Amino acid sequence: MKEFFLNLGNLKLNTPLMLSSGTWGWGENLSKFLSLAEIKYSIGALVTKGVSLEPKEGNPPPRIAETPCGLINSIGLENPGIKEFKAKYLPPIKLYEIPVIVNLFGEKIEDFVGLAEELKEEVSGIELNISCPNVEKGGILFSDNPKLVKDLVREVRKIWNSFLAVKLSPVGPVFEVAKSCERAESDALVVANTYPALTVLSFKPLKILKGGLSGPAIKPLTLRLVWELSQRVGLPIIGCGGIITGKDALEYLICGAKAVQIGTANLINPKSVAEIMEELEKLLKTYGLSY
Amino acid sequence: MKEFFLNLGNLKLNTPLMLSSGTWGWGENLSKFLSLAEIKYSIGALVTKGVSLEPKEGNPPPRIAETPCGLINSIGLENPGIKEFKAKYLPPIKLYEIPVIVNLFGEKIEDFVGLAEELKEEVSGIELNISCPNVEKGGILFSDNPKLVKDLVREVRKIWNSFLAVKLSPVGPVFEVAKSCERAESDALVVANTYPALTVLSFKPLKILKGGLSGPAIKPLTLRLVWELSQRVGLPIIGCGGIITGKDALEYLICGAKAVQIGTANLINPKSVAEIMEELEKLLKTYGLSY
Amino acid sequence: MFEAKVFINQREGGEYYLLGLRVSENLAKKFLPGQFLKIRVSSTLDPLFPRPFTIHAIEGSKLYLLYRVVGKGTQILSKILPEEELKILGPLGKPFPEIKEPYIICAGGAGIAGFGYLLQKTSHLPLKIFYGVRTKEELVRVNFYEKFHVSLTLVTEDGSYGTKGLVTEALEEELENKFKKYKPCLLACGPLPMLKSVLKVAKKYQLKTFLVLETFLACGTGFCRGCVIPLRKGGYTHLCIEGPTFLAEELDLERVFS
Amino acid sequence: MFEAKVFINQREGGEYYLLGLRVSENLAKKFLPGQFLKIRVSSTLDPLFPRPFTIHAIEGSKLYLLYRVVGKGTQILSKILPEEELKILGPLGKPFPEIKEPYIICAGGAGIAGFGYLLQKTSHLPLKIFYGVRTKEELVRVNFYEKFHVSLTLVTEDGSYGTKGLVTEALEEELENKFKKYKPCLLACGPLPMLKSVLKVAKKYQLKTFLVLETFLACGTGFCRGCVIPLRKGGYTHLCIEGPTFLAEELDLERVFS
Ligand SMILES: Cc1cc2nc3c(=O)[nH]c(=O)nc-3n(C[C@H](O)[C@H](O)[C@H](O)COP(=O)(O)OP(=O)(O)OC[C@H]3O[C@@H](n4cnc5c(N)ncnc54)[C@H](O)[C@@H]3O)c2cc1C
Ligand SMILES: Cc1cc2nc3c(=O)[nH]c(=O)nc-3n(C[C@H](O)[C@H](O)[C@H](O)COP(=O)(O)OP(=O)(O)OC[C@H]3O[C@@H](n4cnc5c(N)ncnc54)[C@H](O)[C@@H]3O)c2cc1C
Ligand SMILES: Cc1cc2nc3c(=O)[nH]c(=O)nc-3n(C[C@H](O)[C@H](O)[C@H](O)COP(=O)(O)O)c2cc1C
Ligand SMILES: Cc1cc2nc3c(=O)[nH]c(=O)nc-3n(C[C@H](O)[C@H](O)[C@H](O)COP(=O)(O)O)c2cc1C
Ligand code: FES
Ligand code: FES
Repeated sequence: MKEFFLNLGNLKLNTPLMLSSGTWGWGENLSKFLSLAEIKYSIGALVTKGVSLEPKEGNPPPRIAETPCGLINSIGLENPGIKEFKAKYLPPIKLYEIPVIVNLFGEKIEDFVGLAEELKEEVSGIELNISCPNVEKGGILFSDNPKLVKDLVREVRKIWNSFLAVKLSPVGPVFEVAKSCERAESDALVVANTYPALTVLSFKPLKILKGGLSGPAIKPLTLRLVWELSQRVGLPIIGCGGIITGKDALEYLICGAKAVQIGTANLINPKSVAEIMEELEKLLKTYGLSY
Repeated sequence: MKEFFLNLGNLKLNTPLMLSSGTWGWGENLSKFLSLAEIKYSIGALVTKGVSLEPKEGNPPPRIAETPCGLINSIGLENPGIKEFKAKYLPPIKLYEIPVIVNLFGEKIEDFVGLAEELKEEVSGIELNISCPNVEKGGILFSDNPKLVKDLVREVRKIWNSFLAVKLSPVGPVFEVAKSCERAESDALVVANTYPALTVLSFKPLKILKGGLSGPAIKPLTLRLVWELSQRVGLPIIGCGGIITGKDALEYLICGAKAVQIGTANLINPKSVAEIMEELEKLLKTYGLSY
Repeated sequence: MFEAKVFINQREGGEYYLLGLRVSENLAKKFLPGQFLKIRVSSTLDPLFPRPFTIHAIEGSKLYLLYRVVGKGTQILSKILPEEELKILGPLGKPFPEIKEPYIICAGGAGIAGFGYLLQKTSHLPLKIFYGVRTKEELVRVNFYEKFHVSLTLVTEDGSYGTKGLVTEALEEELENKFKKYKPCLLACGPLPMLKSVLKVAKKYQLKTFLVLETFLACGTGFCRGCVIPLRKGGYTHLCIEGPTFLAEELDLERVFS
Repeated sequence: MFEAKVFINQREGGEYYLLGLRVSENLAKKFLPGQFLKIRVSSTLDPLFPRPFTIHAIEGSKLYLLYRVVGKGTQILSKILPEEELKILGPLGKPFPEIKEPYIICAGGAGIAGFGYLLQKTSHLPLKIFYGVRTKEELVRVNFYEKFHVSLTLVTEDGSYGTKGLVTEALEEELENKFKKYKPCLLACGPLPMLKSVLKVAKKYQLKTFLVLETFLACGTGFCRGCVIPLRKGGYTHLCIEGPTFLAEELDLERVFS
């Protein structure tokens, strides 16, 4: 897709497809399943798994379960912490020569600012994961409080000049939060993260898994959000939810997204992004569409 | 399931299964697909399609579309209006000798009160559909405003002594709305209605369908809501979302629901409720469970 | 839903398949021409809804369906083998109306399916059948239709067999040449653009016309109210319980075809 | 993912099936004993995730899997016919560790699958294999295993064939009688309760033990971080990239079995 070229803030994308946070490990195995040519041809940007100031070992098992056309995950933001991330994980990811966006999460605003400080000059952009609890406000999710999100983005923006996206939670006061991001000069919105969900793993003894739902099941929900938000908010939207095929990606682009992220599809088939790109190009030709 | 006997307010159920609003037509064809014995054996209560003061012809086509493990509908609350409903549709439904709950919707609080007035002494209960816009408040959904819901339930409660349930929307300030219902002395919560969704029907020309998502895709989402609400709200919860099998029904009952409603399953197979009841009984036996 | 055992499921040509289901004789007897059944094509949750198909023919306790593979449901169906069991529900919908007048059938593609059973059952055969497809391979079950000794005009868009052109062009020519005075009724089933052309022809010659319509069905039983067809007098009718065959003049055709 | 053509998919006994897939010789050569592949069992979205299976045997370009039908994915798989194409991904995971010491294999049910390929490839055969199932019909591929001339003890819970009882009881008896001094290693694969018993036995005789574990996998490629196994030293390891075979003493066994 040689013609594609999108500016989002000062991020330049050569394809409209990104790999979403947490769905391609730490990149260690990416080139085991995709050739360098496939990576360059299909991936516009790589969004890393969520990184925090301190390392986190994540949740105990079980962490994942299949539901009808969906996946519930409760990984618990397992990550090596920003220091080790920069030293050990980031350098190989940068070797792909594709824009790298680091997904960040913290427990208070300063955490995010501290993380951004650490990444200055290092990467093409950051994506703020606001689906996490704020310990200073009694554990309320950032995403439940538009004011908190505005403060968060403002503070990070002060020290971060390159691409800054906020990854919205699909639940809570989504439209107000989106407006906050706009006012606080975020460059883009990622719509959206997973949906709070639960599945029963066993009846006796009762075992349940609470976590976030992703995959095809949520596509009609997130597509609706993208459609509504793109009509009410000035920021470019990056759609993310249940994209498995090129047709799914095109649906997002047609419903108002400027680019999309691929998540669960990478887990089903690590070559998904290359196949989606191929299908998308064919569809654009078939329908005589461009954007 | 002879032992089952549940009191919800002054509604008595002989089975924990209800047919949900809008998923069994107006009852005209029910006995074409289920024998009277099957109906009696499996259905605890019948919840009618939504009724308003005036007749509504509903939305133009297309009204429905399949999505991954789900259904989007935008029927537009097609109904004959309360007068004709009482005269023509209600009498045959009452012949099944099963509690009848009438699902009500209106554009302002008085509409609901008026509808309840019309049904006094006529039926076993009413279910208030609050996923509809309030014209007096500029079109905001009742379900987006906990105060409005409290006023609504209070006003209806004044003139309605028998079973009164509120059917929650799964989006918006769900917990606050649930609390409002509790304070205003609702007898139960139905958790929940469909999720706002969108699907692309054709790319060129662009045709989309906006509507409510139901079916297996939403089960993990509504199950989570039922779980959380049952721990925070004192009212009995009637679970509703994506129940296709007896196992699904049991999941809801185990996660805090006192009874459940079957919706989309009736559309897949009109005998679903009887099959679900059979499976549920078997599972209860297998696991040595009761409730 | 009932269990039915597949005894045949074979490709007839193009993307068209003939499916044979064995059911109880009692159930088979309940179906009238023009009615349909729905089939659960998979035991998993995707596709979620059973797919509707018109009865193509019945022999004793054997139901035949003729279907075209167009998407994932029909694709899965086409891979099912004899001896497998399928869940079906029917009869659903209203039979073809009783047409007292002489009438002509016009069918495009899979639209031909339901007329087989009509020919089997009716004592009032049509004057003629026009059956059009894109290309030769898609002309299926012709031997079966020929058995009824009704004049059958085969039309292919590419001229690879029979008359070249659109089935409605062949229909119009015939009407122009032979039926200007008789004014037969039309009974038409096929894709929307074809039905649109049928209506143009019908208007020109002022013919009473019945259309067999299709739309995505969720329930097929009247439960969901999803399958609405706009009426001329205002409001809607429901395809799955009042159709699929409608008298054209009762429909709000502009909205049906928009 | 790669396309692989099914050339055999037959029931071996009980709920056990043997699946044969033809792939390129190049691909076949990449697999080592103990590694697995994942198979997309359906082209639809339910089930959503490919299911993982250990390599049971390889002959040239032919891969063999031995699987038990336990849920919807394996049910669908069991209905696939020769000549159909399946999408597969592999090799995934780490091979069995190189065991230098004499060792005994203990397998329950489908846990036997992966040891076939081990026997085919290894130059260091196990001292013995204990293979247990519930009842006679579930003892599958015995002829195949017998070809390697390794002492094979067959155990059925109901005593319908071979030794009666649990496979770990047979193991313990053997150890008690013959291996008290030699202290062989154990390599065990089977359901959790069996592995638990294996560990009890291993503790009693102080044997170094390798466990082949299972858990639901979403990706199988290290992408999702879902398949964690608690470690004794704290933290987690990931079954799909660091396993499925682990040295028991490195695991936090209490949490693994909780
Ligand atoms: C009452 C009735 C009787 C029918 N009888 C027959 C029959 O005898 N033989 C036969 O071949 N088909 C018949 N059909 C059409 C058939 O039901 C559909 O082709 C089938 O449901 C498509 O399922 P799918 O999963 O393969 O396609 P999907 O994956 O659901 O859709 C694939 C493509 O086909 C289009 N499509 C889906 N359904 C329809 C439809 N009903 N009309 C037009 N386009 C559609 C979709 O928009 C999409 O582009 C009938 C339909 C109705 C309503
Ligand atoms: C690395 C690895 C290698 C494997 N190799 C083989 C093999 O060679 N042969 C073989 O028969 N099986 C093997 N399995 C197990 C096999 O993958 C599962 O049985 C299969 O995925 C179940 O899919 P399903 O859709 O049929 O069952 P589901 O419908 O997903 O589940 C049905 C039931 O089985 C249980 N279940 C599902 N997966 C597992 C699991 N992994 N362990 C225990 N219980 C489970 C579920 O909890 C549920 O109760 C392997 C698993 C792993 C992780
Ligand atoms: C296993 C897994 C791990 C994830 N980890 C993160 C994460 O660390 N940070 C984050 O913002 N989103 C995370 N997500 C959410 C995805 O990036 C994506 O937003 C979501 O899965 C919806 O897209 P999908 O339906 O294409 O998967 C994760 C999702 C999955 C399935
Ligand atoms: C076709 C259709 C029509 C519906 N009509 C109504 C309605 O009139 N009033 C209402 O409160 N809910 C209505 N619902 C919502 C259902 O009653 C139910 O809450 C929802 O579908 C979730 O349950 P399910 O997943 O089991 O279908 C309708 C749902 C469908 C699918
Ligand atoms: S398809 Fe549901 S009413 Fe016709
Ligand atoms: S299954 Fe995804 S990391 Fe192991």
